[in-house]
Amino acid sequence: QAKLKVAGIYTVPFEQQWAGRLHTALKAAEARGEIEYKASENVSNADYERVMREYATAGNALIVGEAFAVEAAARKVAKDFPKTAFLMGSSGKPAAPNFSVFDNYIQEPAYLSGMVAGGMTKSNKIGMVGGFPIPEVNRLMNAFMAGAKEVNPKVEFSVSFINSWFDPPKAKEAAFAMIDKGADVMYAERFGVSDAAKEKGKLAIGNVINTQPQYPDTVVASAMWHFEPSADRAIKLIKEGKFAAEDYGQYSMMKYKGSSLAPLGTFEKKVPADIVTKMKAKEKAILDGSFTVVVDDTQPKSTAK
Amino acid sequence: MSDPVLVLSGITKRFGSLVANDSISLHLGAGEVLALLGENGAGKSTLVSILFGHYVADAGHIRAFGQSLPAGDPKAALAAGIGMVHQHFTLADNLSVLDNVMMGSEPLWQPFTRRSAARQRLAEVAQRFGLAVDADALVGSLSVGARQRVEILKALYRGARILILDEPTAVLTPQESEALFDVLTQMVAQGLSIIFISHKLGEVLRVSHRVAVLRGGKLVAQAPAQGTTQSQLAQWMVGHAIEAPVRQPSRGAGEVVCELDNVSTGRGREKLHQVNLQLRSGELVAIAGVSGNGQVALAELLSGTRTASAGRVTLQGQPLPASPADLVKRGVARIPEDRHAVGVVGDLPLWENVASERLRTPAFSIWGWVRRAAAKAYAQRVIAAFDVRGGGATSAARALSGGNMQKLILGRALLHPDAATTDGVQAQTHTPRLIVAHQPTWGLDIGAVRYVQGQLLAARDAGAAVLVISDDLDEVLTLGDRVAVMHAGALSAARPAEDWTRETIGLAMAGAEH
Amino acid sequence: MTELVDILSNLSFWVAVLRIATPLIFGTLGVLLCERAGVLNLGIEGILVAGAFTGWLTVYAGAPLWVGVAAAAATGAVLGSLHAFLTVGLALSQHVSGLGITLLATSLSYYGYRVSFPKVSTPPTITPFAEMGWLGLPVLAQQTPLTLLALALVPLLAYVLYRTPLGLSVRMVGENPQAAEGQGVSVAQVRTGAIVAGSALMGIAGSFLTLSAFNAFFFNMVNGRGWICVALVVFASWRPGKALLGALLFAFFDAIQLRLQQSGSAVLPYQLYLMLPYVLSILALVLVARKASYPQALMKPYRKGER
Amino acid sequence: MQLVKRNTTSPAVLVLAPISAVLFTLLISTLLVLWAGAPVGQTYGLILQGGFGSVFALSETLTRAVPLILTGLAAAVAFKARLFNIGAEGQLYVGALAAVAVGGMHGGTGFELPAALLFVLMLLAAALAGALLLLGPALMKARLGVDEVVTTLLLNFIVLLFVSLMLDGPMKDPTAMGWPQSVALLADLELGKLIAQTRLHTGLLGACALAVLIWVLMKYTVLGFDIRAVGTNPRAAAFAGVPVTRTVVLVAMLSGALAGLAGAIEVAGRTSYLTLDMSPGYGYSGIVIAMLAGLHPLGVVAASMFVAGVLVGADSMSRAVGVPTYIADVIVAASLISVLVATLMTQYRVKFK
Ligand SMILES: Nc1ncnc2c1ncn2[C@@H]1O[C@H](COP(=O)(O)OP(=O)(O)OP(=O)(O)O)[C@@H](O)[C@H]1O
Ligand SMILES: Nc1ncnc2c1ncn2[C@@H]1O[C@H](COP(=O)(O)OP(=O)(O)OP(=O)(O)O)[C@@H](O)[C@H]1O
Ligand SMILES: [Mg+2]
Ligand SMILES: [Mg+2]
Repeated sequence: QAKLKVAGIYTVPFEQQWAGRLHTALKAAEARGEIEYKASENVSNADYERVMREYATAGNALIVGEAFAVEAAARKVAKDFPKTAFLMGSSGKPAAPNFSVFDNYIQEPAYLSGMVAGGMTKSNKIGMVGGFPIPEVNRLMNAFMAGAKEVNPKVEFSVSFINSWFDPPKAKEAAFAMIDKGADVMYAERFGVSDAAKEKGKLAIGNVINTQPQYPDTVVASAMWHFEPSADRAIKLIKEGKFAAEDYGQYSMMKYKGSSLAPLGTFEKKVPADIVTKMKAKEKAILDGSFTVVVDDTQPKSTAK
Repeated sequence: MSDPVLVLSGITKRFGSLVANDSISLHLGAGEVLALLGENGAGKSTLVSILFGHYVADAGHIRAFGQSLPAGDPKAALAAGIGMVHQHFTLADNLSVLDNVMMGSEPLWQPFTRRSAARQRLAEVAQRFGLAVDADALVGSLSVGARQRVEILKALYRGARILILDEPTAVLTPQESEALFDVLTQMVAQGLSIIFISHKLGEVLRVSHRVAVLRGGKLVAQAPAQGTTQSQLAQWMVGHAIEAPVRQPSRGAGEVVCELDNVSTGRGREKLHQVNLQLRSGELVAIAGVSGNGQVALAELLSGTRTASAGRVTLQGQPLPASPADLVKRGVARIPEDRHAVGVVGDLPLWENVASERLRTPAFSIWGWVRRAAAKAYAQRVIAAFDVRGGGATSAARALSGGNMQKLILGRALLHPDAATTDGVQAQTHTPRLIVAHQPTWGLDIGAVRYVQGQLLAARDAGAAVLVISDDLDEVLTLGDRVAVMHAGALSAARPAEDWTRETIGLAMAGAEH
Repeated sequence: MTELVDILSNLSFWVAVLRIATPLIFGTLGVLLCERAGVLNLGIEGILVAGAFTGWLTVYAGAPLWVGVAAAAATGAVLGSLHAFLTVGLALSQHVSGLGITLLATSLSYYGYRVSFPKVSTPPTITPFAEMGWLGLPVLAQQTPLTLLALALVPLLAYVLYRTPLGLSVRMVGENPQAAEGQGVSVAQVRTGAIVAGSALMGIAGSFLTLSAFNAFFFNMVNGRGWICVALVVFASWRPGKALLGALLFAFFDAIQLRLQQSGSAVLPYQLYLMLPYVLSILALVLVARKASYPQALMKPYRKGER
Repeated sequence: MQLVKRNTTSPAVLVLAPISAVLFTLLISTLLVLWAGAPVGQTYGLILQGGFGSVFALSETLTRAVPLILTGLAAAVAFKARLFNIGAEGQLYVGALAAVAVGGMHGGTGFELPAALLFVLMLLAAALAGALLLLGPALMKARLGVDEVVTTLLLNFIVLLFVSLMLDGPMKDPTAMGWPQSVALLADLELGKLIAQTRLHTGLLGACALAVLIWVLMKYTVLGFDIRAVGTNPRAAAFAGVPVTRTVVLVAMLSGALAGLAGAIEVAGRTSYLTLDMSPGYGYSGIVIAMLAGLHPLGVVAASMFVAGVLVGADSMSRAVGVPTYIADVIVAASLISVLVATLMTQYRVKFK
């Protein structure tokens, strides 16, 4: 039968890790020949609704994107195109019949990566550089901090935001500033942070994507997000004609392989054994549901003196 | 006479429909001073601009020292030994005199400037022609006369053999003009040739060997200066004879209209120091003085663009209003010194410029809404009554020649919107009470000068109190019922014109007590 | 207070200041050169992007780093000559031409990047300039050669402007084009030259971001740095020395806020810290650049044979 | 190369100029599409189609034009008085902020106003906010001689951070799940739609009305004269009795107010709440549009629709043809420059020597 037409609409360029995950997942599906995939990147707030309508009118069966800053508009469009399935990143609720929501609920691996970080820091100072303090960022930072604190109560955090998704030089400067003040493990929410760590011979924790291949001697662990489960589910349901408005949040969690802690790889040996065991145990606990990482979307604050 | 150093043949230049220069052929002999005369807008500046390469002629060609001169290329003109002093200064105020002078004299890609050498050379040239300037002073800080000298030095520094001066004396004081003429004489003595544009026929006949007269872009007459009379020149320029206005003695001064009582204001070269002055209706007071001795301050004070820091200024008993608009309402007519920069807004049409002074009165606006019809009608009347040529009510003011611009300003000041008659200032009831005219005739051609002066006298006779501030001695003596002299911000007593002689005024202008 | 003290006493803070300042120095000198010749160049923001892109792309394609810098400069020069053609040749509004070029250069770079790199997971990188450890000097040793170049350009530009016939002509066409024309200097040529050269500097400023400060090209990575340079030139009242000062000052504020923001005692919302450099710049402007003496002909188009 | 003013413009030129501008733009787009290795085929058709070809396209173009008209007017009036306001972007945001503060914040605060009144208050607040934001630079220029290009430019950064601050703090929408966006306007404060099922809202009428208003103001009122006079020759204006400083301040207020209204109308007409990425540089585009229109208020309307149309059209073309969307901005820039050159060529001819 005719291939399923899917469109992606991203408010940021594909390089932005967040959009990047959606893009790769759908590209994969396309590669498997399941769908025909088109995408627009860097779509400004003012244009978002138009692009949605254009894709919907163009007969796409599934539209994937981020409704965050355009909630109202996006939902309005969904209403106007009941035949089209919408799977939108959103902190809001799904809206019947065709508006499903998802979000990067990867606090679990973030927590685990926090444990690793807590175990790796010598100075007990961890630096965190973020773009904007939005829930999608805050929740990961908070989980990370909680994880670190669990294995190392003495650890202190310094947090700063650069008010831009794309200013690696600036993110790098912020990271340098933290390293100057003694941080020896950096939480790399933005591009540029790992580079600063690398140049100063410090460590870094990857986020959303696994950056160890780029920084083999710097990135200890990465909390990864896999959009595949969500995307594949949506595609499958549509093909079966069963797509309905639901919250895909859980499909970003470890239980559904929506997220994971990247293999320690080059740091397999370097991470203290006790930390690794603690971490593995916690991983199990999360998977069997005996431990849940709380989702805390409040803006993280520095604790360092 | 020796063969000409400069030959212009058949020069024609059009600006749109207007023919600014109409196949003009002219030559300049070695060591000759050629005076170029003509009404405002006759085409003098255009002609010399073409000669120097600022404009490209539509037809005709130029030979300098036997070589034909490429069109539209000042560089070539300079190389050919032609130097030009423009009508409106072309100097950079923020740069030093030396910078202004040496700019462009060295190869662009030379890795360093030879400053000391340049300073020396400048000193030599200055010394040779007796043009004293401070090489390191910022041009912006110089007096008009000094700037004029810098302009001339610029040309001489580049080794000009032919010097073009476009209205050099328009902005100079008598003393400065005299100094300039001495310089010219020296230059001629040293074999330079000079083209000299001026509206002041007296000086023209004194300094030039030969005169050439343009009218409406055509060369209408050439003659040796020897044996040519001013009236003859005027006749050529305008096409008909012009009689100098003869000032009937004032029909007796009336009541005091405006009084300055120990007024001081401003600072530096432009200050007033405890000035006392009474202006009576039906009387014209002329103030002489070397420009830069406080005239600007005085004019601005009485024009509402400056306030006194001490003393009292009264208009008909009450204190003088602070804003220009109020002054105009109270019947003060003002004619500013710099018509281009202050008199009109060049980009706006004539009618808006004419109405601007009274735009805030019921005559031309209600509830902030401009009564365009009324304003345009008024503009038409001013244009007709004051014979403004070169633009209709809706054309941009900048397109007017200086003379016509001045007539426009005069008209807007003198012709009250409510005046029944369209004939100048005759309507007694609506004549201004006070007229403040600062340099009302500089840069104007003889016809315009006579016209403006005539209007001022007519206004006096109609009962206005008139104040004319001028550094043109002839003007002061022609117009003033009473004359006062300004020096270093202080004003001498205003005494009847008969009590003054050129000498006594000159002394007073130089600061001598009396 | 003590916090401020140990921030300032930390050598690496000053390293950061100089690093942050470098692109601003290049850019500000570039704007300064254009404006000295009487032409506003709001194209800078876009020229930075284009320089960052082409510089990086060249190196990515295998060329040596310095060739990348040259490529960035060339890109700037090309865009500069477009600006010159529009503002000098055709005497169009300098504002609109500048903003137009910013839009053009930015979008063209993005388009080019995406066309050349359609498949993206993590952006491709290059090996950027290394620090000059060999250079014994304290703060300078942790900088890259581009910083050295920027610092060297300051006295060089000052020399050219104030000690060469070329510089004098540049200043003159910026003050009074009629006068320059009257002394046989072609206003069009000098202005064009100044704009092209100035824009080349802007191109280099952009390349610093991708060849030194970072090792990859990103969308929106220039992030307003160009506009800052336009401001700094006024602050510097069109003097190269002061331009350096201004750039360092701004960088100083930026480095400070980065450090204040992250400390535990940071009570204020982070936005206030980010505001710091801009607010202080305006303050500095009010104190320093009141009644700054402009190039008299700045923003005034000049058409030969017209008045 | 030298420009020579035309005495008369032949109709041929008047026709050829715009045509060549269009051709140039199309050439650029062709090259870009080829570069991306996509079929050039219907590129042009698609641009036209996407910008003006359907009710939807037209509605989108006009929707895009609304804020541009207002920021364009803001730039036009300011530039007329030689007040170079580069800060419309910031003024737009504070305007939007103020609108939300009035139209959305009074939730808990007991007092209830009739929607109509509240609507007016909302617009007033927005206009005032924009006006006050530009007042600073204007006064600094008038009193201290501080260059306004710079101050307005820097204020854009400050304002954006300030908005971000507000959206993280006092004005954050509690129901937005922590996403930094403001509370929404009351539903009945939102502008009605001109065409159902589209985004086109009544703000368009408001913007056009304002354009006419500004045109009248400039042409028929004393203030209009003051603005034009101060813009071309402040000294002469002062001599003729124009209150120069007051005029500059008034112009600043007017310009800022227009930009502020742009923000309010975007919120009330399109987004209904404020986010940090609400404006894709409307403020800066406004300057370009004003210039494109030769600072003529009515021209601003046309220019805005032109620019918006090209953008929307090129944007949708990029999707249809399958080339990166950044092409849209390239085409806008190209068209912009070529149109400017073309207009110039109707008044001048180039002479090479
Ligand atoms: N740049 C220009 N553009 C259009 N017309 C011009 C220009 N320059 C001069 N003209 C026209 O050419 C005519 C001659 O101008 P020109 O400057 O030569 O007069 P002029 O003899 O120098 O007057 P004045 O004695 O007042 O200096 C004017 O009437 C004017 O209309
Ligand atoms: N932009 C312009 N457009 C049309 N004509 C112009 C323009 N500029 C100057 N002119 C013409 O050039 C002629 C001379 O101009 P100029 O400024 O020399 O006047 P002017 O009589 O010399 O005034 P003044 O001697 O007081 O400076 C005027 O007749 C004027 O009409
Ligand atoms: Mg002349
Ligand atoms: Mg004259």
